[in-house]
Amino acid sequence: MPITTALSTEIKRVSILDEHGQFDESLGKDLIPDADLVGLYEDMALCRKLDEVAFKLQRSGRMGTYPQNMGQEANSLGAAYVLNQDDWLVTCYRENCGLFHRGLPPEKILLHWMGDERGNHIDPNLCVTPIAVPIGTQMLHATGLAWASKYRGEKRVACTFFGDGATSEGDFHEAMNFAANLDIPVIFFCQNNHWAISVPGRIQCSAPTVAQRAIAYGMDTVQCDGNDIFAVVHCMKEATAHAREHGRPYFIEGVTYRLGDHTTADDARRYRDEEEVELWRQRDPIIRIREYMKARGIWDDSKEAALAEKVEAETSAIVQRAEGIEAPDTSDFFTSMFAEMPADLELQMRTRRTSSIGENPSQIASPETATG
Amino acid sequence: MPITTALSTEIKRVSILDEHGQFDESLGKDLIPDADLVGLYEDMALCRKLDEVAFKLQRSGRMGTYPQNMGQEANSLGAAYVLNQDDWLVTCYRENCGLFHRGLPPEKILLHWMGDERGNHIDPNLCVTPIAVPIGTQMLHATGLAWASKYRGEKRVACTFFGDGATSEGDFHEAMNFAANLDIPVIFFCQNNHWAISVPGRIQCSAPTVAQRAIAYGMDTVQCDGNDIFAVVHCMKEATAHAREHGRPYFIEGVTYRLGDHTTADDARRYRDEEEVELWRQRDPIIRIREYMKARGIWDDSKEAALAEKVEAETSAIVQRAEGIEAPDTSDFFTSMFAEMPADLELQMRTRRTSSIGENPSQIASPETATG
Amino acid sequence: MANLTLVQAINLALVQEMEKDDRVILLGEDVGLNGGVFRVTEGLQKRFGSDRVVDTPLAESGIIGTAIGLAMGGLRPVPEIQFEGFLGPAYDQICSHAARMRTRTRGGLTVPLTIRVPVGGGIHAPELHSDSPEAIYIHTPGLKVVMPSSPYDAKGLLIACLRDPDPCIFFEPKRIYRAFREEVPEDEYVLPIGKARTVCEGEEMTIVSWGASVVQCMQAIEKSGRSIELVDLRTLYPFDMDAVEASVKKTGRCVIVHEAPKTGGFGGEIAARIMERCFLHLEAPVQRVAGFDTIMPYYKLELEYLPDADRIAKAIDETAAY
Amino acid sequence: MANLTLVQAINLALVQEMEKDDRVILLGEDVGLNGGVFRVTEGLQKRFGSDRVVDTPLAESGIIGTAIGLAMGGLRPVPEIQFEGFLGPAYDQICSHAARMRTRTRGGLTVPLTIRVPVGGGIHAPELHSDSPEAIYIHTPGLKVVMPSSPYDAKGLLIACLRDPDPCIFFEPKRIYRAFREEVPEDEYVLPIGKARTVCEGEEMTIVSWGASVVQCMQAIEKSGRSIELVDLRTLYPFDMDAVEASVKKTGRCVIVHEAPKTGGFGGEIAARIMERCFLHLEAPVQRVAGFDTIMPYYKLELEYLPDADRIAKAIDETAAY
Ligand SMILES: Cc1ncc(C[n+]2csc(CCOP(=O)(O)OP(=O)(O)O)c2C)c(N)n1
Ligand SMILES: Cc1ncc(C[n+]2csc(CCOP(=O)(O)OP(=O)(O)O)c2C)c(N)n1
Ligand SMILES: [Mg+2]
Ligand SMILES: [Mg+2]
Repeated sequence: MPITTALSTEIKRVSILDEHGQFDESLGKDLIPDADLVGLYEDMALCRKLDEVAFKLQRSGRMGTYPQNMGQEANSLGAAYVLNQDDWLVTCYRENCGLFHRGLPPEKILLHWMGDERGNHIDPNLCVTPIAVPIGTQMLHATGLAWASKYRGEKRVACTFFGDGATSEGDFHEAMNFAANLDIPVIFFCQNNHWAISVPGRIQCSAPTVAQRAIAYGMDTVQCDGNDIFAVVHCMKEATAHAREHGRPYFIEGVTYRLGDHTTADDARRYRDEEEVELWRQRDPIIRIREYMKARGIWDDSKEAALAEKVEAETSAIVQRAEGIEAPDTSDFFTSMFAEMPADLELQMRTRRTSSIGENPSQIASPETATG
Repeated sequence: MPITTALSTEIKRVSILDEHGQFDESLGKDLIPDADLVGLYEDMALCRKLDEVAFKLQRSGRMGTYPQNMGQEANSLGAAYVLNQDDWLVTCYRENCGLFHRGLPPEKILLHWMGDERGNHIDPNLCVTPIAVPIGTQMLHATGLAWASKYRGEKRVACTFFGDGATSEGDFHEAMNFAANLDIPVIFFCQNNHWAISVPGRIQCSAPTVAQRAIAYGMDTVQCDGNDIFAVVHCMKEATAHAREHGRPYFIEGVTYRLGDHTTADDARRYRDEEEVELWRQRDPIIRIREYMKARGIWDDSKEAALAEKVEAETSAIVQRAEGIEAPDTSDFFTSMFAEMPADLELQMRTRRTSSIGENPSQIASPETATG
Repeated sequence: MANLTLVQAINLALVQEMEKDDRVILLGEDVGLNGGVFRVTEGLQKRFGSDRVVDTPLAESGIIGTAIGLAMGGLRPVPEIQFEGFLGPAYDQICSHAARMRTRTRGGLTVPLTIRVPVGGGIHAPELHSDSPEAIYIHTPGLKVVMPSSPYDAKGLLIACLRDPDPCIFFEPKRIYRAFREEVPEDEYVLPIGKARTVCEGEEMTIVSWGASVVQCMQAIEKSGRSIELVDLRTLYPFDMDAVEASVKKTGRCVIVHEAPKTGGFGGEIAARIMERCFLHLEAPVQRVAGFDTIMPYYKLELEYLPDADRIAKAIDETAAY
Repeated sequence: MANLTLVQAINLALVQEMEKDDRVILLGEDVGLNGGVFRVTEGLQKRFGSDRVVDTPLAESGIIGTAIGLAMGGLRPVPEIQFEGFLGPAYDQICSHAARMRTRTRGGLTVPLTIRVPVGGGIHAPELHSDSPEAIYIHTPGLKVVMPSSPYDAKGLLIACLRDPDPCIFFEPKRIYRAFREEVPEDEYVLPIGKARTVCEGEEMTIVSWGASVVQCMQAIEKSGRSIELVDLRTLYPFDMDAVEASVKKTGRCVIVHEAPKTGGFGGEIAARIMERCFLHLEAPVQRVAGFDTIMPYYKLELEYLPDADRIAKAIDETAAY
């Protein structure tokens, strides 16, 4: 038999509540209790509102560059909903919704984008890493974090988020490969939002799915409608069960779309068609869940109005907390370089505006000791 | 339909002349004319002999670390046999056999391992890059080289070789991904020899095949018995035709085995079983082709004896050429840093053993001009 | 002559070289339709086609590694790395291959490429968008390292890099991308790699600097009211020690200014060289005003980190008083 | 006390810390059954199990990136990079993350890891197996950089790194891995990071060096017959300028010796600091004997590149005669 089959494999796609409001009872029933569903909806609404507020803050010069999460909320939210509180959540920068659900004070995110490292100082009990600016690098940390838990015999997993663009980086490959070959329970969650700034998805991955990247490692993988919170929750449940039970990694491609610009520094009209955006506006995860709840009779316009008010109040409180923080000490950036500050650094800090030669004042003080 | 199939795929394995001497006529007939087959066998014999000689040179202190190619000859040889003379051959360090077939003077390889850069100065008409020491890095160069040809509208392809270990590096991923998404005609040839120094293949890739790494990119891929020159030639023909015609990349996993130590600095008995090695000795590509030729009546013991003599003579001539080269000038390493040597570097070169302060002799000459 | 920003001057240089030489191709993240995140390559894809201005996957090692292959294959690739903080993933391809290929092959294979990289702080950008890693590449033999401080210099130096037979890193100080305009000749011209520019002459002291800091130095000099000579290195490897030596031998005093952390920064090398060459002429130790040995802070504090006219003026005064 | 090579001293330090602290785990290429290509981790997998001594995939960024995660997760990982030439692919994880995590999170997350890396030339190895990139990491704020020059120092310094709450790069000069033996106490001991060692005292001149070059310096001193003080920095960040200053103020002259290329090497920083601190005491410019600004040649010529006793002696004589 000169030609045999060395491997045969396939990838599933999961969708439960589709863009037309079709709901699959077989998978969706009892997946998310009504009370939880309302809570998740409220989470999304807050996150969406904060995006809006942040955009305005940037435009009015009160904040630096900010990446909106708009349209992608269901992915990180569904994940955070399924994960345990002590599972690591290792995100990029479009996972605000999941982070807030986990308990991260939203002003932390604003502070980060306001150019303040204190936005990254996070309560360790939240098991959350800070926003990752260098694309594709954080998945290795997730792998190491999950490995540390495994080493201690704990049953914690790590879930890491990244974009379609990030899957082009070498570090993505190395993280997947380490996890697969060393049996580390990491869930790799790719938010395929079809764009990496102005570069379309096919330049990052011309294969029919991003999910198939996992086949390279023999890793379990699924493609999921990332604008469908039910599908995300379903896939995350499979993934966490698998990871926790077998100590093995899992890959989820959440198919979604970046409804806003890449960041406030970007203007997406330069490179993408309004029609495409319009198409995806119809698939907005928030609209989808709201219509579903209305159809089920657990949501109505008066609840919506009340929520809008609540969210309005909450976001302004968040902004107040972010803007109300005292200015950082001007030597703040020296103090956390090391557990113990080296003497030379301490001298730099102390003399930073008062002296240059002065770094060795004795030298100036006593020119009479000259021998040279 | 909540769960659908997003992708379904499979990978073929090709074997034509198997380890038991079974030959598949349907694929193998007319694949390699007899005269060519004899030539290929002679190429392998020379390469194997040179391995032996190099080992002794190292042991007797006449050469530095050397990586034997023993057992893997069929892969690069089959590739070089199929490629055109102006297709780029971008290898690692276990592709001597293919390089010699291409026309690289074998003493170049010895010179490299004798610590002499002149071993890397290669006639540009050979379309060969030098031995790549940093693992996994050269596949990107192959991609760039093929891209340059594509840019100029030529029909050249590049074929790059690397080990199973190399597929763990991020650069491997990036090279595959660039080639797949930018449509660049590169043939990625992985010599899966089951070991990366002491680390077994499953640590690099626990998936059932290395070939499936290509599925991540939607790239055509095949697993091939790398100790079967017929299978290699068959797969290379498919790959080159595909690459040349469609301008698309192709992946080949050549399943083979490193019969020797990793290099002369290694002792494989520390970490692998003699039984495993013995098993693979039976699958030696040289033995396989010799037995086949004998069975076909195109080879016999007297030809073998004549070849042994010829190869003996050739290898000693090669060693003589490598050892006979004049010693490099002691400033050799300065002269090729840039097309034009910067003045400061020229000064370093000129004064390198005669002066330290002297780099600015005027300063010493005239202390009387002191003002400080 | 046109009155151009630094961004426009670079764009013009690229246009002119691409028109002259079809071996010149651009590649990188968002360099195509979007014209780069700083709009440096604006309009080029439209003008030269998507074969010559190529959006790549998001992978810096891939960008440089394939560019090395393109260069070995006879082209003149101009990869862009989006911010200096993302040179990291490309470090290995730059240092292990681009810088080594010519000498590794004793001239057999060469890598004529120009890596364009926005560099430095002062624009309120996020983390890893404000660093100054030039010393890393200066310490890597086999590379040429260039950093202009004005539109005029940018055009002439970039054209020099694009025509250079060896790998160049062309650092573009983003703080002055659009900070001011300057008359830039329409015609092509080349500024030689390895030659400094004396920005202003003076007798009392020499200041050596490069990139965006040159602007801060000019402010400090004005503030100080002293007669100070400002030497803009323009190219950091090879660097013009002769110009520095001549100036310091004349003035006897020197301050070096750069944004990168002080320890291991290129200022140390210049200071050591000045000592080697001008020892008997020095009337005060060479001082450095630099970034501190900390991570560049997020933007709320970035101006506390970056050398500014005040800090430079302080060093001038101290050095003068020594 | 036992008479140990540097390899054995490191192995002993690892054994003792692993016995005391089960957060210490080793990972890297071939560190397991094979005991590392230099046999530094020989016997450790057998002793501590394959959970604690882990052969990883061949991917340096992966090794460091996962080690960062392990460290943030509460362990004390000790990744090995097989040769300094392969730090390149890990550069980004080291510099963008390991060095930054503590200050990025203002102390919230820390990365206590020790990267072990064989370094330097002189062993007839292939390309990229003989380099000296320490200056790169010294210029990266947030890292501690250590390079012992003897078995005794190696043990004490490695234990200091393993217990340090911040990321350390521990460079192991491979040229002296087995070049000589030294009495090394059985008991654990810690040598403080940031303190130099005065190898021998002298009046006429100071030599500052580190790593394998210290041995060449001792030969040169012997050869010269002069009274020379040799300061071995031991740790390169933070570095002991007080010790250097004290010595140079005493002797008035200084030569710095290192294997890395001269331009941008750490010698420049030391020389600049000496000028800053000892200007009025200097009787001659500080000289540097270093690698040249070329790629480290393949081994036929490596001894032409590496500073040797002759070149150092020459610099001593010239500096003395100045
Ligand atoms: C290593 C690195 N390279 C480049 C950048 C600049 N950059 C920031 S976001 C981005 C696109 C990311 O795309 P993707 O991963 O798909 O995430 P998305 O923004 O779509 O959520 C780029 C190129 C970066 N931050 N890090
Ligand atoms: C980037 C890099 N890391 C580590 C090494 C050291 N090293 C040399 S060969 C080798 C194993 C390579 O294994 P593989 O790719 O399977 O090739 P093989 O030797 O089996 O042919 C290693 C780890 C290297 N040369 N380059
Ligand atoms: Mg995206
Ligand atoms: Mg192998």
